[in-house]
Amino acid sequence: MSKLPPDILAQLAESAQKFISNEYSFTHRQALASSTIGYSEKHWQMFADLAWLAIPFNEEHGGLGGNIADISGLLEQFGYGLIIEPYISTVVLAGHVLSNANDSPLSQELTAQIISGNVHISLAWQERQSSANVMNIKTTATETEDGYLINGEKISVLNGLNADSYIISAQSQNTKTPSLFFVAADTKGLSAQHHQLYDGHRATTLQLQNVLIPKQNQLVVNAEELLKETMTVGMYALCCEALGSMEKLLEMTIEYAKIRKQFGVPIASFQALRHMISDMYVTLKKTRCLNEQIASQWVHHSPSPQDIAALKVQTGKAAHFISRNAIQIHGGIGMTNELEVGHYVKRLTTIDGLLGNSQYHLASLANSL
Amino acid sequence: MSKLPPDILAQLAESAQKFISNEYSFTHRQALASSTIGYSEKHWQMFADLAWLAIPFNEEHGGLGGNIADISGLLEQFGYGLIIEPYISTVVLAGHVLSNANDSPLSQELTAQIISGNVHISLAWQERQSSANVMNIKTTATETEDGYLINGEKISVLNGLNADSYIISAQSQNTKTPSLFFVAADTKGLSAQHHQLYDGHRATTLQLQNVLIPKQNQLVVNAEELLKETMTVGMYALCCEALGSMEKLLEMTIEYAKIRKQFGVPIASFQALRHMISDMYVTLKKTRCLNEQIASQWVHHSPSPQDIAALKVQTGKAAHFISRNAIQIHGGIGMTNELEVGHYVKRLTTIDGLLGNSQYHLASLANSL
Amino acid sequence: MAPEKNMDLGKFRNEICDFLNNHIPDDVWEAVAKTTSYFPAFSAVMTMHKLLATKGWSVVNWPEEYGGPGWSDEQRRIFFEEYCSRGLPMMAPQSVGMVAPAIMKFGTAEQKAKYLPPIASGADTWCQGYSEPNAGSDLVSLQCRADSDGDHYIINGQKTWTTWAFEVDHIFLLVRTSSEGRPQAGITFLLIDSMSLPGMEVRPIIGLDGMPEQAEVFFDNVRVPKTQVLGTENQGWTVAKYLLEHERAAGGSFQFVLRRELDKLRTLANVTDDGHGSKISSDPVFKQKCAELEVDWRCLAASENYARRIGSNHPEAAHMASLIKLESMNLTQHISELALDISGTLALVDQQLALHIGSETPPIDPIEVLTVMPTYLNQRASSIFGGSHQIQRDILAKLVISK
Amino acid sequence: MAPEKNMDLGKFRNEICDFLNNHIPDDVWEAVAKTTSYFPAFSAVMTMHKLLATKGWSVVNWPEEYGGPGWSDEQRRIFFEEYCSRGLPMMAPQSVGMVAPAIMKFGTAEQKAKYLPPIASGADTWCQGYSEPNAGSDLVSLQCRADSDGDHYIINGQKTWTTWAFEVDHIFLLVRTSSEGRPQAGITFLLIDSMSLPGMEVRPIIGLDGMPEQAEVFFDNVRVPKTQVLGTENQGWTVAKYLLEHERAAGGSFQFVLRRELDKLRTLANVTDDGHGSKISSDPVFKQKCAELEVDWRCLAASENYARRIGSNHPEAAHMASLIKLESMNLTQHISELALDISGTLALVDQQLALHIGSETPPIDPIEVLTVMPTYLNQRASSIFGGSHQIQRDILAKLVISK
Repeated sequence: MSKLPPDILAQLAESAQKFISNEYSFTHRQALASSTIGYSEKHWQMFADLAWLAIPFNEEHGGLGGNIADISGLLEQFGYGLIIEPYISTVVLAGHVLSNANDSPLSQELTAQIISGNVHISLAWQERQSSANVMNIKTTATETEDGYLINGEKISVLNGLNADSYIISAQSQNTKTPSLFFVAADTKGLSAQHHQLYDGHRATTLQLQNVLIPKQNQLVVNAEELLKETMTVGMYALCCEALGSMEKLLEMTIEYAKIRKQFGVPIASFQALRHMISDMYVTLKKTRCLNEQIASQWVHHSPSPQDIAALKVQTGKAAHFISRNAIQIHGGIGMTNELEVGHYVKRLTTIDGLLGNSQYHLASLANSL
Repeated sequence: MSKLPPDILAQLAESAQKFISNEYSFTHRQALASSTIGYSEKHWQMFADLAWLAIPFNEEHGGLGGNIADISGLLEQFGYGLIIEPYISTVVLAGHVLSNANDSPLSQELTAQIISGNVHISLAWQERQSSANVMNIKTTATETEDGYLINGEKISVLNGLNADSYIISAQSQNTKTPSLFFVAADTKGLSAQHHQLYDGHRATTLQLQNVLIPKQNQLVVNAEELLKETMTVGMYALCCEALGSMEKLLEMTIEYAKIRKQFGVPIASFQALRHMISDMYVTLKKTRCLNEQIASQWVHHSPSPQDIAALKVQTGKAAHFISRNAIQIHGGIGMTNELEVGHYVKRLTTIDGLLGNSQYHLASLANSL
Repeated sequence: MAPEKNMDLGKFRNEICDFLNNHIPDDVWEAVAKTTSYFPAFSAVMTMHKLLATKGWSVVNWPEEYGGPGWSDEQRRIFFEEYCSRGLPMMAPQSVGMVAPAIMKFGTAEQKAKYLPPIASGADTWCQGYSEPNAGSDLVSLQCRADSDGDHYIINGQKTWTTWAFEVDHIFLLVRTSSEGRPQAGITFLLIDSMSLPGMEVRPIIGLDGMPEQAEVFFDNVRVPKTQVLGTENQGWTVAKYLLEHERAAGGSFQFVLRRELDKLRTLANVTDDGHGSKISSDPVFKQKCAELEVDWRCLAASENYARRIGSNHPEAAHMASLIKLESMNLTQHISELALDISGTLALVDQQLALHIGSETPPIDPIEVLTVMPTYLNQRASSIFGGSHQIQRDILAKLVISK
Repeated sequence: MAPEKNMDLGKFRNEICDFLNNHIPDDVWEAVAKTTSYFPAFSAVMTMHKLLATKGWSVVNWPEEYGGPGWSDEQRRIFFEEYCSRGLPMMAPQSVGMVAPAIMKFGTAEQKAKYLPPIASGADTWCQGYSEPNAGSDLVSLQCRADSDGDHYIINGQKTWTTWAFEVDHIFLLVRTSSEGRPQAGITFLLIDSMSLPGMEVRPIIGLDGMPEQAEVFFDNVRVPKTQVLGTENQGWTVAKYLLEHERAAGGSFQFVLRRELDKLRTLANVTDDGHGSKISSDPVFKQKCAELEVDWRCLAASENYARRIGSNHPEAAHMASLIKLESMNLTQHISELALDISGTLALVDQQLALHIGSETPPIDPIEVLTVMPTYLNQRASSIFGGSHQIQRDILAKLVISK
């Protein structure tokens, strides 16, 4: 359940809606996606000014003191508007780690920088062999006299292109448990290969070869709990964004079916398509109900691993189902890169793929029953 | 591929069609199903007179010298007409064992008796723990001076009610491999509990407590190959019968959809139902193509375990799909015991369940890939 | 479960549990174990109805003035959760959830006084005479006629799919009293006090599982006083529509029933062999399918909770009613399909005798298999009755596309 | 595989294999590895066309009089099996399988002499101008007009979904030459010798995977001599219908293409981690899904074999054409979906540069992931083009219900 008062939440929702309808035409979004940095710094500063970047941080650190449920509305709007700014990467994932790291000057400083919109930080947790298992870490951190020496590879680091620094998970050679380390992007031994994803977002492969960092850059020791919790928060954020994208996709599909004619009548009059639309609606609505139920219980207790796995499974299944049917009903035109439809589909397909897809979490759910 | 000449096959098919249209009204079938013995002895004698019982046996033993592909047309007619006589049990399963048993006076005598329609023999292979794994046998056969002493339990013995004798699989305590034994129904120590299945057919649970049989009653030693081949032949026979039942179910459904009106028009005019019917047709047709392809290759080589598993999987899936849609399109009336529809559904549901259902064989296929 | 919001609710739950754990007769538990249908054994339903009536719990959704217990939403939720998750038989919906609310809304003072108390106590039982052989999902084309004859109607025609018609003692009926105007304009809602008036005949319909549950009811010049109209002559469609909406809003407990079905599925898997030395419950493919059903169940539960929260006057109430019908019935069917898939050949045996309450025929071992096939067969109706899946999709499409 | 019926077929197969194993240029094999669509890279298609033409194998379905190799059915089956199972690019269907058979059937002697030899050699390439923005699956409502002007037509209008229009040098076109009578009565079939006549414009359409494959073709007062009509003016629908039927009968090799896709799926699973120390290929759930696809594949192969056996004049030929379209495209899509499901996040990376033939950008390791997402995206069209799944079901329902 939300921690913020209703009037603040209403204000946030209103500002998000306004931003999307005033500042975020599809053409503009596409231009941003293919720009060098892949998003708009102006927008990001606006996010800071509107306090969107401050929502989930503690008030004592300059945040609004909200929780994850307080950003669900914003993220749903982001999904609806196909926003490309790297909010989940910097604010949700890195932000959640910093909020729960040791209360050092470093983490306080980084939190303040995020809230002000001055930095991007990316969490680098995934590895080639790890699939979505956040505890499957081969990257090592060895304590030396000068600090920690980190070696390994990280893949699919979201917004790595723009990250001023990374938070990197590594097996501490002392404790034999994972720790989290702060590594500035320009640290020696760190090399990055940046990619664009099919949905326009950016992701990076990082190589760490004898990367030496000072001891105070160890943000969290025994990070298992926090890493898992951060995955939970990130998965929930993705699921909220997906809700908005699915809503928009359904709306566009219904509108198109009412306008497009075949055999002299609108295709919305064909029972087969009507039933497809009805199934899309049912799929979206039940996914939304599940999402809201989990959010409403959050104040009492974080979602259990089963709860969040079930939500990610359902959201991924729904994303594919609604995407595929949206294209089918649009016909050929839905297959073109020119129309919005396909880009919503690509974002939803990516959302399923991030932080463990339906199949991955269904398997973990199956093993937990 | 068939071994019998085309004119004989045509004659068999014609006689089967004639039998079904002249002798096998649904009402009559239902009366037989609920009669004491569950089939018609008169029909069975007719089967003998028409040489149906002789098809798959060698000419030297009084058979027609056909193979399994030669009974496929007959079995499809049996499925179409919802024939309840225990052909698969006596002729296909027990018959196949006898055709391949050691060439003793006993097995020759039994073959002659089957062909003449004088006896029913049931193959008792399945056990409580075995699912459809024909090699999972706990029943034991211990050699003594007087013969073999058999102990164990057999379940789901088809037509056990009418069986004059059983062919029982048991682990030979000498060879540690399964053997097959002939046990007359009135042998001491053998007790039977007879059941009716939901489709009207009969099946029996057998208890064998120190059942002593003479040594010449051992029909097959090292029966692994033969048991598996018998399963293959039995599965194929069930799949052929299912084709006929699905064909009839589709026909009845189309007829009903053309006659039944809702909202003032035949329900066959609703696109949603038209598409369901189209999907039913596709499902049946591709199942038939798969069936025929396997049959056409049989002359070169028996179907591989993968071939026959794939056919049983597809047939079972198709049987459920067509059954469920047939009921859905019939609506409430399809749920009543009065109409034929439900009885075809029950037979098809049973066919999936016998000799390993879709799920069982899909798992074995998955493990063999 | 979340901890109860306050101590009173915790106490309330304890009181319910204590009663349900300790005061239910054995034959009801036997009926629970042998239930293979949406409708459990009628005898067990009425045993429970009368038992709950002694506690004032038989009509928990009713307003207090008519005998309801005056519970809060939360109390009702707790009651249904505890009641349904034990598989106990729900009160007959035709009596408690259908005809009664219609009488509360449209009945005269006399009708209310005459009919409501015996429904609450379980003395009177009702069935619903809506469907006809040629009017299933399109009720407005119904043809059963009630012709005026002084202060009586003379009824001629046939009703079908009348659940429990051979068990109950009352029937409520939609009949055609006029053929003028739009088809729904000439329909009248009648209350009939007996199932054996001269000219009435009830013929049970045997289902695929071999059991009677539905019936046909025939009317051959059956005379009924005009005072038996509920509401106004020719305005029966208004009553029927109200009732349909009320029925929808009264839902919301499939989640508890289906939770139990999912758990039963796993119990079944624990006793079922895979043929290679293990139980099906350890098969990864089975576990994956269970996980899929588990996700579906969570969606259904969340959808029901949402529908209850928004109530029946919300613009989305009709959407949610169709959604819940589709999803709950899909899940019901899928559970029954998976149960059949994992059961061995012993599930093919027709054990009707063993299924009767109080039967002396013991079920075949393992007992978990007893209900698998009849449940599977019976559940084929779940996508047909109460508006088929096709009808529900038509309704939703209309709501969603033209909004 | 069954042993060849006689030695000659065995020899024939050896000859085919020898050529395909040893004489295909590297850039074609690169194109094979990078194929993400039903349509492989055009350059590779034409390289293979010209190469096969040197052996006389480019138009194996053609009659000998027009340059076909005179093979038996069995030889053709062997050729396609060996060719398709290696993933080699099929000849452009628009040229070899569509316009050519239409010219053989309806063309004048001059048209045959002018057009068929360069199609066989690979010198001429064609695209198909059928669909329009408002005439997709219902071609009869097309609006692109050809107005008479002496011995010329003047064409105005637009075609869309014209595969490879920006690669080829000829287009065949359905145009409206009359608006009288039934809509299909006024359609004419035109052959156009260039893609750059004055007034013609071709605009590639970029697909979801970022690649151009289809195009829009615009006609603004484009003049074409009336001698370019194939068949008779206003009788274009007859040509189109013949062509559609011929196209259907020419099918029958999805099984080999999809066999390869299934095998690739398992190779992908061998290099994909499950996150818990094993490869996906050992996951029982994945194996079960593969087994399901395997069963579907066997059904498709058997269906194709049956359709080939009965030929195009059999009463079931039309049924089989729709069935094979539905089933092959379903299987194609399902394979691409499962591939995406088992791929990790590296499949999300847009590797368009690496996908170009001759590209110097190396694919991300593991290379098996390179084609997963673009294939998945591209395959969304499989249930749309060539008559959508809904259209195929409509066709089948008509055939099956009214028989």
